[in-house]
Amino acid sequence: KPSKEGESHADDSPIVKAFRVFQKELDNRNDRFERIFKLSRDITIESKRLIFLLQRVIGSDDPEKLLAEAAEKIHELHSTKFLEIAKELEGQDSYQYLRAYTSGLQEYIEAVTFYYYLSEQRLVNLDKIQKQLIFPKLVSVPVESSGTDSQEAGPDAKQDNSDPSCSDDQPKPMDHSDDNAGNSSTKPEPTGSVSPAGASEDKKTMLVHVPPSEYMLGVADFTGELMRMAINSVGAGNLDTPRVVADMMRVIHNAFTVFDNASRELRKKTSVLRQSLQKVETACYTLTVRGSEIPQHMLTDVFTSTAAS
Amino acid sequence: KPSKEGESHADDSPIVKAFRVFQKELDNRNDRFERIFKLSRDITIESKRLIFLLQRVIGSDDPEKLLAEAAEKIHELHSTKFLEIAKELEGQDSYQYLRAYTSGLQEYIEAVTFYYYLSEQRLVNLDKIQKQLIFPKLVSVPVESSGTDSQEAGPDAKQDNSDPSCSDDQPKPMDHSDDNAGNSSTKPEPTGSVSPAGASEDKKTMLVHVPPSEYMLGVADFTGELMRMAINSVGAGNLDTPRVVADMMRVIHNAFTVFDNASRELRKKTSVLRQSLQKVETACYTLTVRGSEIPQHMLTDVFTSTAAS
Amino acid sequence: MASTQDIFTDFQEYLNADHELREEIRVVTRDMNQLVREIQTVLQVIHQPAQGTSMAELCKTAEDMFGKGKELYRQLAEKIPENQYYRYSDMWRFVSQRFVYLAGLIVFLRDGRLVTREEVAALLGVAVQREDGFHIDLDDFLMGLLNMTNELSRLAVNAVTSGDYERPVQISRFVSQLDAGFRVLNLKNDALRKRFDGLKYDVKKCEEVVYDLTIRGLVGAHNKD
Amino acid sequence: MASTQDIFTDFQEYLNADHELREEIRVVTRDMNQLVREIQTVLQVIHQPAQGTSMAELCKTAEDMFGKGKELYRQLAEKIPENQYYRYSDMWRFVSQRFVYLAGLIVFLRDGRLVTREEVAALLGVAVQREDGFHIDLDDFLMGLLNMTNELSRLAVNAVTSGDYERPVQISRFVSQLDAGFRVLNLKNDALRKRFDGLKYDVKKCEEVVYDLTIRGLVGAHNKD
Amino acid sequence: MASTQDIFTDFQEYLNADHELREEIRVVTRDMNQLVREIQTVLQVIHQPAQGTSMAELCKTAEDMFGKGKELYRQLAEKIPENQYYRYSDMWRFVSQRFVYLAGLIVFLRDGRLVTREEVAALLGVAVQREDGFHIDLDDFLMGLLNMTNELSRLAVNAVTSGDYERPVQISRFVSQLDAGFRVLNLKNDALRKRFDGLKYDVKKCEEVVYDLTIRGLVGAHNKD
Amino acid sequence: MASTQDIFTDFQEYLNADHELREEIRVVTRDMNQLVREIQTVLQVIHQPAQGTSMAELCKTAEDMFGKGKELYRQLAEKIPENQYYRYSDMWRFVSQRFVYLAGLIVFLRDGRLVTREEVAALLGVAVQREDGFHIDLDDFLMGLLNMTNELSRLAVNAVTSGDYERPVQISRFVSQLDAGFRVLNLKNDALRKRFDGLKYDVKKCEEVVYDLTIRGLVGAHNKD
Amino acid sequence: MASTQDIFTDFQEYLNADHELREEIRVVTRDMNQLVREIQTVLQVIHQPAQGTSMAELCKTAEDMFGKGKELYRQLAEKIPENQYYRYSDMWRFVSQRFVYLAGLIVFLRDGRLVTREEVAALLGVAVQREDGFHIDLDDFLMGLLNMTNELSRLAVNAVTSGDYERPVQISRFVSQLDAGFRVLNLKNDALRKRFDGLKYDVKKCEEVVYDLTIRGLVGAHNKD
Amino acid sequence: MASTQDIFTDFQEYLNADHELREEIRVVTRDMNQLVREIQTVLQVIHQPAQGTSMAELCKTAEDMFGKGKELYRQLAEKIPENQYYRYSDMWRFVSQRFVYLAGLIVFLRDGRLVTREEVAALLGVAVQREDGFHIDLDDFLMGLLNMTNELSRLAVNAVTSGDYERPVQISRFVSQLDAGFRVLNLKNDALRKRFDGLKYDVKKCEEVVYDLTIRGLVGAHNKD
Ligand SMILES: [Mn+2]
Ligand SMILES: [Mn+2]
Repeated sequence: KPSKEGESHADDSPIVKAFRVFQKELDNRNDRFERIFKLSRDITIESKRLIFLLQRVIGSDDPEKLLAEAAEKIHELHSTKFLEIAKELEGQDSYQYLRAYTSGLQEYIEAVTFYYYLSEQRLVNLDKIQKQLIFPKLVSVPVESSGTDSQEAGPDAKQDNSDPSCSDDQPKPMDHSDDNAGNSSTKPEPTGSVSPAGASEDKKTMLVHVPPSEYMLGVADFTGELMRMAINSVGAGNLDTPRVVADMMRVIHNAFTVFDNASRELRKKTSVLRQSLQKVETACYTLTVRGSEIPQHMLTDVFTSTAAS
Repeated sequence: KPSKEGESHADDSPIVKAFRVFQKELDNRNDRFERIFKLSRDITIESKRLIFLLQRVIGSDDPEKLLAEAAEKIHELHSTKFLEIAKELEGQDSYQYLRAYTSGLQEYIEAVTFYYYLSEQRLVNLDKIQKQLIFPKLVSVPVESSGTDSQEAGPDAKQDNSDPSCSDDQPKPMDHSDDNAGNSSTKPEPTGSVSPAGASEDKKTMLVHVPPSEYMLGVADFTGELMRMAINSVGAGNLDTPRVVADMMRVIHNAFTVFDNASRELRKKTSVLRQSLQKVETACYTLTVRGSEIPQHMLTDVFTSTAAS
Repeated sequence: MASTQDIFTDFQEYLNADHELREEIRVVTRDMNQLVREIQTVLQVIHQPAQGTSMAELCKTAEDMFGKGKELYRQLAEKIPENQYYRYSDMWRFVSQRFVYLAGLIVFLRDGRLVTREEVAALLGVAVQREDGFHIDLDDFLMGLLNMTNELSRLAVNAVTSGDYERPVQISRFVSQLDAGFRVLNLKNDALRKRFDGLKYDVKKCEEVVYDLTIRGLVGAHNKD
Repeated sequence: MASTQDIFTDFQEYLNADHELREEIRVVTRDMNQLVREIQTVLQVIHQPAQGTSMAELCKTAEDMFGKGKELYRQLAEKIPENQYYRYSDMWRFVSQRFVYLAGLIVFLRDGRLVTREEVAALLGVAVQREDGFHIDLDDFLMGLLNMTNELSRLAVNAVTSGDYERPVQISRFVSQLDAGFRVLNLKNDALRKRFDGLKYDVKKCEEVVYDLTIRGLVGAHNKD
Repeated sequence: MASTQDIFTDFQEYLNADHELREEIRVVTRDMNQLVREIQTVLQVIHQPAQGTSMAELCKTAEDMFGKGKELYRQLAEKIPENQYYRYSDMWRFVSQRFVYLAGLIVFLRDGRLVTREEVAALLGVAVQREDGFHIDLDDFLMGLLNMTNELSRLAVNAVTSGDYERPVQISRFVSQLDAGFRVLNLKNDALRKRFDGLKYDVKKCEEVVYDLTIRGLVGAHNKD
Repeated sequence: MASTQDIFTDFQEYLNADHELREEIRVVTRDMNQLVREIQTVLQVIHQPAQGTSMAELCKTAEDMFGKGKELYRQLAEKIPENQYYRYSDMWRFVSQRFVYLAGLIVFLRDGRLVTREEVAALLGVAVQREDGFHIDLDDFLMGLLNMTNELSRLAVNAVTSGDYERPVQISRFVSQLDAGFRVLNLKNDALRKRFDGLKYDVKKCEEVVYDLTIRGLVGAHNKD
Repeated sequence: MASTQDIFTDFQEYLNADHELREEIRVVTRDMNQLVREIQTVLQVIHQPAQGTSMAELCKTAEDMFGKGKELYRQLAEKIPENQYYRYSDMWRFVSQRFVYLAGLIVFLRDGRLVTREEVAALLGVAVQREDGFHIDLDDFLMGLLNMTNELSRLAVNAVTSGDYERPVQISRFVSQLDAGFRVLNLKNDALRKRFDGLKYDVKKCEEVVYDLTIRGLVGAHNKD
Repeated sequence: MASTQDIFTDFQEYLNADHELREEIRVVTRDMNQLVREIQTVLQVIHQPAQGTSMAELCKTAEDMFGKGKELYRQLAEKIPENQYYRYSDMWRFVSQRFVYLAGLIVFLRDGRLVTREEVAALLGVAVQREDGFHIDLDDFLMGLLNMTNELSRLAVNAVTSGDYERPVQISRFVSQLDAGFRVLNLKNDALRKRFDGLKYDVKKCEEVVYDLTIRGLVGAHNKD
């Protein structure tokens, strides 16, 4: 084979020699960016499927089964695509590659936020999401805290090796659910003492960094799924869901209006959020107005029979 | 593991049963699209590198070595990424997936057209490009025409197994350089008797279909590289190249103005082509004007010494 | 340089042939659109049936008109070179969706069930699968069904106005099942997904009509399944 | 619902801190831009040297001004949290390119050779590699070099006007070598590639000046290498 | 070279004349827009009629105001050079559509039927056909009708609020007929087509109001024809 | 050459002064935006009143917060050189609109009527007319009113959910009157016009809510005036 | 009911006629575009004249091809209903501009002067003024001239390469006069204005070519008039 | 409801007044643009001077035409309510820039130096500073200077064609000094900055002309100061 371009030639001028070195650095970075970008695309696709799955929970005969299936999928995402990204980012400044994985990450946050809302009826915080994306390093020094806390019902708790895709050299995500780390990662980074971007807190781990702004954009998208669910639930005869969802969405909406000047992106999402909220409020209204025509107990009967279809 | 979504459940309604079948068809198609899209991205990157390599030919001490290196890379692209796409497209209507691979294909055509222009000083036709993207099927019935014609000096002729990446189960691209096929593939397909889209001409081969319009878009981009080369060659003391290139570009430009109404894409490319042509014409002009100040033989001397630096 | 010129001459011929074929396709699809409008006009009567309108007769009339559609699809299929379906399919995608919608409407009105891909293919004289020849793309079949549900939710409302209280119940059950079917699919973020997002409003509308009938005792609460 | 509220409060704090840091960076980079303009003004004199202007002195003056640049980079580096370089680097990217361009110009004028990354890093008191701390990104180093070639082709023209016929020959050879260097790189289709596309015009301009001198016997045809 | 100069002097005169004419047209269309707003204000009362408001009187008042419109159209027609209607028609297209909409509304409220082109032409003192002089273009007539249906669907809702249960039934029937009419047309993919796509929402809204009245027994079922 | 240099030095001083003033204004308007968001948060409660929430108390709380706004406007007015209001007004235009919107909302909730320009001016401690000093531009006052109607139509919906059937009737009447007022205006084709085009959706939404209540007998018909 | 339906049937006839006319126009303008491209191909040779190419013969060949253009304009004019020129003129506007550009180029190459509107009209067999029948609109005539200057500045460059040093001088003078002519016009802010803004680059390009020739003594200075 | 109506009536008056004033301003600025075009036409002659054209006379003619400009600025200033300059200044910004450009050109041609703000103000009869009345905004003054340099680089080229070899040397030195002046400014990232970025091309062009003259011995080297 002919000699590779990257190799040095005897007859190069000093300038050309220097540039051959530059080339390697450029190629390395571009290749890494490309690999992360492709992983992000996969994550986007999987997250969209996950959301579809979760939309079937309300009105399902066996919601627990669906949630378990979702947890399985989330776990699989951690142990494959996210782990691979974490490997790529090890020793790197993750902001350099943020553009490569932000879109997959946001879609993932939308999905996982939705999952936790369905499981725990609350908005999951960034800290929990971030922790699930911390992995032990491959050069395995025995890690003390690798024993899982079984109190956690999330997908991260599922650490048995029944998943065939989880072979020996693929580590499991770590779950530091002890509180000593606090919510440091939602704290302002620039002034924080730890540096979650790229270098993880101790030298035995690596991570996929989740910047708070990406988290919030994912949360905004999540409210769109809440709206879909609320509207669907009316058809399924579920009379309480719209009101519960509206309450949750109002809290988020009010919060967003407080910092909607932070970026054009957030402002755009806020306006979509407001539209979604109004759709849910209209659903609540419709239930009230229609419900006014018969006594409450009879209303419930009617909807229960309707839901049975 | 929980049962897959695709599986049928006993309690499904007939409609849901029908939709589970639909789902498989949709997923198959989307997954295939995604795989081809990623291969196309790789081809784009490799083609861009190839073009950079080829831009070094003019003014190089050893152009033959660079061209050989390029031929090697083209051959490698055939036997890896393009072969994989051909496998994906086997038995499919390639127009259904054209959007997935068109951008990589166009960049590849730009590169390979440039390669042939440098090797043979002419525009390579579609037929030759298409033939290099026909591969024998994996289910290997002995193929009679697999003996290569050594008359062809292109990258396709390089079929020794010195390339370690070319293992046994990776077939070599076939080269039907016998002329009985004519240039049938640049002939209007709708009226043609063969159907190059997806189903290859005989059942023993598979191919990556190159529609004439994609070929022509690649050719348009190639003229941009011609312009770059012409301007660079002036700096390298090469006085003839701009005129030769301008002639070639004028032929292409005039042809494009004839069919520039065919699509918005072609129209845009035509306008860029015109700008490139004017840059080369200006270079020719400058050489003429400046050359007017001394006798021609002296001019050549001057530039020869300049070029030696 | 002669050979370079040949390349461009060939390409010009290719473009001309492509252009002519598109013109021919346009002629056929225009007739198809015209036919679709005519069938639709026939079926619009269901929303405001005059005394004595027979649903069965309406459906028969509409179905018979598909005969001309068969002929048009035969002409169209003839024109499309093998394996170039997707090269031109944007030109008949929309009208095919409308044929599916009309076929689906007829079958539901007549038999109260979902039309199959096989039935649609038979009505239009085309293949079911791509491998077997000119076909209706699955995306277009599904889009046609979604257009149908919108028409059905409107029919649920108008049936009540016409004094028919059973139809809404039947429609509501059917649209709910279709909704369940669509939820099985992993849709990409495309036109189909967007249109499917609107299905929930049809479901809701139908449910509300049934609710209105139920609380007034116009239909029995338990005759729904 | 309290916990949800907390999340948003945290997020607000995050945004505020980010905003403040950006403000602080802006203050430093404004001073950097000011300094760059001042050094540039000193160096502009090369295009129209007064009688008795010493190139060596000019370079010395300009180089000394980098002392203040060092101090500014120290301040900047201090502010950037470890490993968040690329989060904010768009804010100093442009000014860093200009520092590289000026450093490259000084070194060429003085020593007739390409500045190294190490020299630039030393002049500005930053690290050479990302791993070792605050650094000048390779992209920005390269962009700075390309800006320099544009200035050099202008100098080749003006040197002739000032009666200096050796400088253009030196510049032409140097710019050609740089061009050869850049051709080795596989650039993506980004800003760097676009700027590199312009380099060929600088090369051409310099060659033309040398040509003009050569045909008039103002420099020997063979003293070029 | 005098001739080159002459050519441009001629051009300038041409351009000046065009500019002035456009200014004059603008003055008239401003008055037209003012008048349209005034008529609209009169007719807005139909949505919230005070005790004892007479629909007939309202219509009479509004119709009388068309007198001034006639005068304005006369002024406009006078200014337009014979047969340059389509050169400038974009300037009055929109206001003509609004006149049609108002005329259509008045005729429907008074007589319960569709306004004819002849009636609109008579109200505005213009020709019906292009051949006979200044006219309202057919596209604009149709667009005006589509704007009217939007107003009617709103009226169907408000009539119920005012306790008038017959009006919605009449509107629903009328809007359905208009819809059937438009469906016959083979519209191009232009503004008219886009606006027509919105008509189905008006039809649906009206049908739902009639449904609400029917299911509550406020109007009888089967009263469709 | 010295004089040229001097000229540019003067220019720089001028530019610096302008730049600094803009910075100071930005500081005040940032605080204003913060305050607006806080008041807005207080008033969001109207959409979801807890048991025992008093609308009067809410309004009182919100109104008291305008005290800080008064102070901020005082600071702002102080900074603006006499009669350069329009040179910088784009910087506070948007926040002033939001103050108007909030003031309008409070007055309507409390007294069921339109806020006056005088009231807004008094709440913010600014002049009513430009001649009398720092004022709220009329365009911004009107834009604020239009922003308010959107919030009111949302309130009409949510009030029903909370069991308050009188509020929607009051809102619908109020929004209709505002609409009639705006229709009288001859708006240019600007932001105000565009926003006004959106008002009709709010009017329609409110009318539909009243319709829903009326047809179910939850409020009486004919209660319009 | 019948009358509503009848009205729409009439409309359909009108729309169909319009639709068919547009199709017919499209067929003619397609041929026109084809012809324009062919003439253009003939004239492209000027940029790269082979030994012994006669400019006069080239112009003759190109001019003869206008014969077919005349026939096509005859067909087109025949189709356009009297005085509906501006209703459809967007369909041939662009191709007319290209005919003007080609005619202007031929006349300049042959006679070194500006083509007149009369000559263009004669070449295409159309009227000069709107009043006298089918014509080329003045805007399109001017746009055609502006397109010509771009081709001429390119020719100035290529003529030098072919060793013709007089052509650029002639072109530069001509383009300057055109520029002076256009500067007198008070153009609206439209496509024509935008294209005129580009003319200055053509003027400059031509002036630079003449400069290059002059400074090398290839043409004499002071040969301006 | 009377008070609501009053608000809208007041606003209408406000809008009308604003509209009328804008119309009046437009009239004056149209005349200004016309005048600018006329002066420009006079000055265009410098690029192709006929035998015996006197630069001094040309300048005199052009300067005299500023008399009419003075009158127009007086009319304009009169219309602008005290201290509402920036409310409307976008309407005359562009034309003022062109006046500055023309004044700058005249002064340079006559005296070989930069025009001062005072001179421009005097020529147009306006104040120098905002505080003293109607003035030319500094941004516009600077923009006008930048437009002038573009015209000067063109003049450098054309002067050579006319056999005038001293003018380019003078221009080159002048443009360089202007460039040095602008480099002192800390420009924001706005239109001015963008236009300033274009200045370097003018500088380069002029330097190349001087180079061409020097290398051919048409002017002596070292004649820089
Ligand atoms: Mn989503
Ligand atoms: Mn390229």
